[in-house]
Amino acid sequence: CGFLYKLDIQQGNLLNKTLVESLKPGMTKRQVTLVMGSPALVSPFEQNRWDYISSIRRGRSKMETKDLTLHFENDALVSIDGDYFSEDADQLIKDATKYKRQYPDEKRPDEDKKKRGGGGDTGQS
Amino acid sequence: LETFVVSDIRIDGLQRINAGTVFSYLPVEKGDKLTQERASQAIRALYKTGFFNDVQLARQGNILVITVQERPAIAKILIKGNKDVKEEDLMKGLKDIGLVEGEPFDRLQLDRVTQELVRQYNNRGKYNVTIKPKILNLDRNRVELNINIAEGKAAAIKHINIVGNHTYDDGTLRDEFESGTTNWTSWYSKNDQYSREKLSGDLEKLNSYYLDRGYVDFSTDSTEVSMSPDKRNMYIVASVREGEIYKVADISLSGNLILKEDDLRKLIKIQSNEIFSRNKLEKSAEAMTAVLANIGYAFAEVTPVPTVNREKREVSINFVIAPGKRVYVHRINFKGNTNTADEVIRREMRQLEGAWYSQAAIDRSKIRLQRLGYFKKVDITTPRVPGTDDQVDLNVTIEETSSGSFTFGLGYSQVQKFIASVSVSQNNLFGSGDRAALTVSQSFYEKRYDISYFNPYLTDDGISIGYDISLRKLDQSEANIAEYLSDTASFSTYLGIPISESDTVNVKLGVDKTRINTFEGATPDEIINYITLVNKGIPTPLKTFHQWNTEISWAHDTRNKFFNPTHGALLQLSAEVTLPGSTLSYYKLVGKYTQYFPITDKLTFQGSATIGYGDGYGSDKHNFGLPFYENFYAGGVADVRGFKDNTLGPSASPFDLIPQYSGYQQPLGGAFKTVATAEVIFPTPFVKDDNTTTRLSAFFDVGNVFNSNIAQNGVLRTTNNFSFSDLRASAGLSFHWQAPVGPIVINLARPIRKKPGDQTETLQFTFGAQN
Amino acid sequence: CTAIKNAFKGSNKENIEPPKVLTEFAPTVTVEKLWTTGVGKGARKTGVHLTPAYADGKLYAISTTGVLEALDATTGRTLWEKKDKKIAYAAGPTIGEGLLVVGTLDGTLFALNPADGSERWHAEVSSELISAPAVDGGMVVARSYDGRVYGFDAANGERKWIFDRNTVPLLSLRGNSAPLIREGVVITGGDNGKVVGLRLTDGVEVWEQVISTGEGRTEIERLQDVDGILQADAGVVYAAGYRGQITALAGNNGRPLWAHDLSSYSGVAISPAAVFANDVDSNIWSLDRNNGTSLWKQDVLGYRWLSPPAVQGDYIVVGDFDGYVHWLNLNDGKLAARVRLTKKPIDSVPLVVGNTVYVQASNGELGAYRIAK
Amino acid sequence: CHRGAKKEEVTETLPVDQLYAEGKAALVDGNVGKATRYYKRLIARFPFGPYTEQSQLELSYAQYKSHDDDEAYSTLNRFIKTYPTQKHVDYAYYLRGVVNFSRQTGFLTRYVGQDMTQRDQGFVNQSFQDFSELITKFPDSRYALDARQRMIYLRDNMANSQVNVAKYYLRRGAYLAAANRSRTVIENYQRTPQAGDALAIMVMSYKALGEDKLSADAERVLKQNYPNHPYYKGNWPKHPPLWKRVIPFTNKNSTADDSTL
Repeated sequence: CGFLYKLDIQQGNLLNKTLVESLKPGMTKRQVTLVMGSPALVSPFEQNRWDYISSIRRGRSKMETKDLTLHFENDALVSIDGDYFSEDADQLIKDATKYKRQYPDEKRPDEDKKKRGGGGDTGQS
Repeated sequence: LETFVVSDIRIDGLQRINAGTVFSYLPVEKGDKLTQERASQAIRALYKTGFFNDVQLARQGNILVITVQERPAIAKILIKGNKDVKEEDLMKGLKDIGLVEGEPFDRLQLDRVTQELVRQYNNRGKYNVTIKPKILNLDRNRVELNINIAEGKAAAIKHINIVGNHTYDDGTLRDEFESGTTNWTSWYSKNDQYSREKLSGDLEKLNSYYLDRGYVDFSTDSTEVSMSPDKRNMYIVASVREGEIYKVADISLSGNLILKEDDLRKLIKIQSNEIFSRNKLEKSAEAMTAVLANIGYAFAEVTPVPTVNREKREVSINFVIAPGKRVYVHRINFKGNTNTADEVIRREMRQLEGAWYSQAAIDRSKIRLQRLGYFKKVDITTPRVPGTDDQVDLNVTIEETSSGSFTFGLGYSQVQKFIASVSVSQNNLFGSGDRAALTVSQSFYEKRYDISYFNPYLTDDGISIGYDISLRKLDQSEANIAEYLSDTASFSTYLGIPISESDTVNVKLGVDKTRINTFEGATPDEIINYITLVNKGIPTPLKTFHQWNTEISWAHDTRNKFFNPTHGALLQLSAEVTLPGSTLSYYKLVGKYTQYFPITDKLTFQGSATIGYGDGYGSDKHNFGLPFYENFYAGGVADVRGFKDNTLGPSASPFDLIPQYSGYQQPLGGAFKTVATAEVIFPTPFVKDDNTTTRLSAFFDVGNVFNSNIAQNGVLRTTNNFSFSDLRASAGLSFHWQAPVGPIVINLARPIRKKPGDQTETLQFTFGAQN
Repeated sequence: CTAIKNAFKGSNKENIEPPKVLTEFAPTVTVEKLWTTGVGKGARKTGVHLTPAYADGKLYAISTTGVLEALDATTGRTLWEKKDKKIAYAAGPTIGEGLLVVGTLDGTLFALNPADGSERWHAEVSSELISAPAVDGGMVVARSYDGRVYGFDAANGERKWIFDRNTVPLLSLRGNSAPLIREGVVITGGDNGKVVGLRLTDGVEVWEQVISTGEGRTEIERLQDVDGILQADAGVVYAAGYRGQITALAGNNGRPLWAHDLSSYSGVAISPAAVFANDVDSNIWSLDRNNGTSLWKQDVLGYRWLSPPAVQGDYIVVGDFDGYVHWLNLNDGKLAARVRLTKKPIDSVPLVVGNTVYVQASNGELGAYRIAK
Repeated sequence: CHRGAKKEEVTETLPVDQLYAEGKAALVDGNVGKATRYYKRLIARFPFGPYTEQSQLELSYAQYKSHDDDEAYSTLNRFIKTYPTQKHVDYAYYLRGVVNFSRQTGFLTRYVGQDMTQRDQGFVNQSFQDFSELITKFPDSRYALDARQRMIYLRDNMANSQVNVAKYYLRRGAYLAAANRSRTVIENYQRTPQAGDALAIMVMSYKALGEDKLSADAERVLKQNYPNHPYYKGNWPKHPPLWKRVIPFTNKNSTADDSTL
């Protein structure tokens, strides 16, 4: 029915335009990870193909998927093809406020003066 | 011991430990060449086992002879004289150091224990403590350990003095301090017990008190802690330098902003040429970090960097924003769910695996898990995934409460007097997340049989479905309502459809049959006439009403906690209307709005208003206004407190012909109800559970029930129309306790605005029964 | 006639030695009570020791409840008084250079006109002032609670110098040693177990001598304050420290002449031939002034938390926790007389003028007694 | 002295052999509380000798029987450290595994058939490691065979819990999460039936993400290893239809019941 609330299903990487443009063939896997972060999908059957895939289905609208595929040959980047969602600040804010009206003075329950470190008790690796 | 080839190994002095064990730890075997270096290795290995006080290596021909002296085993540990530190904690402390009955005893450990105990007592302000351990040697190489403790009394803080504070006097500065001088509450609050942590915490508060009011140069030069020679009184002196008040010059943002600058600037809580306040800086930085964490930058850090201009007494601030990498959630693991299924928890999570990290979604998930009502504690930690710098796991640790309740036996409620009831209810049936309840209850005036079932997740998107079958035989008069018997049987089923994160719409379809029988001379004429009117003028003591009804209700719930929330609101609107084919056609509208907001971090304000309105509709063949058995009532434990249940509002005309009934009033209820309450909730004294199970509040209630529609000589008339002067009011204290046996509510109420003839009650309570 | 009250009924719960019970004895000297009066409410709970000051027939006394009084020494009648609840007098008073100098708990040093108490000047210091300032050679020297020693010009209160290398450990005993001025050198004890000599004119350190070496694992075992009364006579300084030694030092270069192992928190008194001090267990010791050998030890007042002793003629005067004033014979320490001033502890040193002694208790009760010849 | 201790505590005076016999008898007829007390006093009073070793072992069994799992676990660890070469030490390793193994099959699983793969897996991993230590140290111990059986059951348990989550995410449309969960199953539990499910889920997830090539690779592997996987019969993984879920009391909330093979 028309007005049923559907949870946003978001998966995979959200990339930043300048970072993607700084990718150059010949980079090693280590360098790519430094620039782009870890790939969302690496198939167990193809180690040399990294997919920076991202899918988003907001509420009742259809799911869109974009995939930036990187191919390596003996640890050197060979080809980059496909498309990606680039980070759009306003959209991010809109998605987040769905869950949380910002109560200014309410401290997040498990947050105290601990180092941010993802809020986890095990510190930075 | 020059090197030689070991032909055989012999071990002397063994008692408890058998040779096999020693061989298994010994790094030397038969046939090895024993060098000096290997020998010392062997000795070290044997000492490491912790079994031996002494290990000697000797050579007889080519035989290696190891003489060992076993450490005595501890036969018994006795501790006397400990009051502050409980026995189990002491035993556990000893266990951690290795002093356990049956284990080998090491003298060195004993000194460490005594030292540790003295340090523990000093930390509690007991400086006159003396600890005397005694070791008794028993036979068979065993020892008995006696630890005698003389604790002495804790030193009390007698004098705290802050020197150099000209603008704010000692009193204001010290009221947030945890340490304080002895006063009448000290026996409980222990505020006069000195501890270094408490003091450093207090000095930090002093520091931020000044920094929050513009004193950028404020500094605590020195703090002296001293004690009287008899070690029973403590004196604390702190000397401070206030410095000047500074204003904020310009505010700039730098680093990788991610969001637009003016979005971030909206979060800054301090403006130029306002008085400098570190607290506002921190709050602004926290707000920005929170927004960045909400959109995936879990390790974002925002640091306000002040540059002080001493001449102009100004500080310009640059917020350096370091968002770090965008972070993704790798795995979501649940711990502690021995009864609840994984999916029941996972479906509440708003954060998905493989998605980017959203602190907002995580906080929302936590509230949803708490709202399920069958978890005592929900903790979420987000440790990094080793080997990556942009992935975290989400570990959700829950503590399950006994989600079911099996109450059998006696409940007592003001309304229903003694209730013998058997009720089995499970709000997490076998961990599947479904709610099921069976109630068979027999009370002074009511027989009730209900079965209800609710599945919150009929579909994965959270459409819920519920069923309710109940049979109720009710003698209304015992419930202080007019004198008649009602016998209802009803069945209803409803669907809950979430339309947003905090809004749900419920559609209910129900059928029920209500049989009313009245007693001439006891049931008020208004009711008897009404029934005769409905029965087309033929008076009858017995009347059955059939109806089909549907109800649409909308719930908007943004409360931040399940029990005792401090934020958010709960709005419930419902409209019930009977469908054609029912004996009477009427509709009932009910609206309830409750708003919570914190006054201080200890006090919460809760204001709520309820409005109910019902009336007949359609052709007058079925339209007899709102039937009396569907009337609203007011007054009672959970309504306008301080008045007997259901007694507010219009009542039947008294029977002057039957003397003993003369003063007796029979409330009829009404078709229009308005109730409003204002409550301030404060922490329950002497209870250390920070309001997770108890709730104490001061309340002010106002409300009443109006336009009761009655039949007089064949014609329908509504009496007691709404008027402000008829509103009743009361004030008092209310105590809620989620006891293991069930919710207990105790009200102490004093009616403020009442009219003669109102039946009031100062003490009202219910326990063990949902009233 | 003196009722004996054992105040420490619960002392074993306190895990402290119970005070010795006073026994009857025939007094060997008659003590005449001249007068008693109350000065404000004394030190209340601030742990400060208040002793009056005497100058040409007048006594000056203070109380931390904001009272400064001048009394006639012979009759105890109040001549004039200053009352202000907000000023917590705690240090002094000291008479000298025509000034009546007194310090307060919020770090203000007042120089007043002894005749009527009107203010000449006042100065600020960085922490509490709880030990009597010293006035001599045109200078007023005050010691603040954070260990600093200040030198002010007596004429106008202008600050001349500060000595601030007097470190204060994390935990110390309540109380500071009052500075002495002898031959242009300021002598004062620190909470760090040292006695230090400073030049009066510019506060430069002349000498420094360690009296007690506080070693130990816990803060309690490391307490080493030199808080008690110092004495200086004929170029020799006598000082005592907690968990330390009673030491005689040469006034000019601080070289130790002799030292005797005795832990005391209340300080020393001297007579022409001997040095007197009471140890932490309230036993009274008498040592020979030349070589520090002990002459006698009197433990009849054991664990009664005695005040610092004072020498009055041939007798030692000392107060105890129960408000009793005891006189002991100088040569053999025998009890000579006993009088009860009040029920509250007497913890500050009695003031001896001629053959009269003025004793101030912690609740502000002030009594004058004379030994009949 | 106060009257309470008039009857001298019998465990203080009994000689060692009688103390052991009484304790053993209590254990045999199920009085684990008495057995635990007797064994503890024996160990404290006679810290060495043949009886002590035996009673340490039986003490841990008594504690296990009285569901005092943490206590039993630490007693066993202490036994293994003190008597590493004792002839029954393999039993100690075995009992250590059983303590955690039985911890997770609580009361509800037996009577209500709660699917434990849906519950907290903390003790499952610990029990698995304890059993594997037994098998590596004492391959031919008489408990090795039973330990291996239990390990297989535990492995199956662990794999199932991963597959359940993968199925849930597949159903909700979080295809990347489903694919990643299946990947853990394929990498850690190769030859288990669940690996088949994981492969099938991976095929479906990749296809839903529009990764036809990857999906085809996965299908090829699935075809080779699990030719008759229900995936090929269509409508997999089966999820109770709406009309069935409407009936109250039927929802077990575990997708395990339609597990394959």
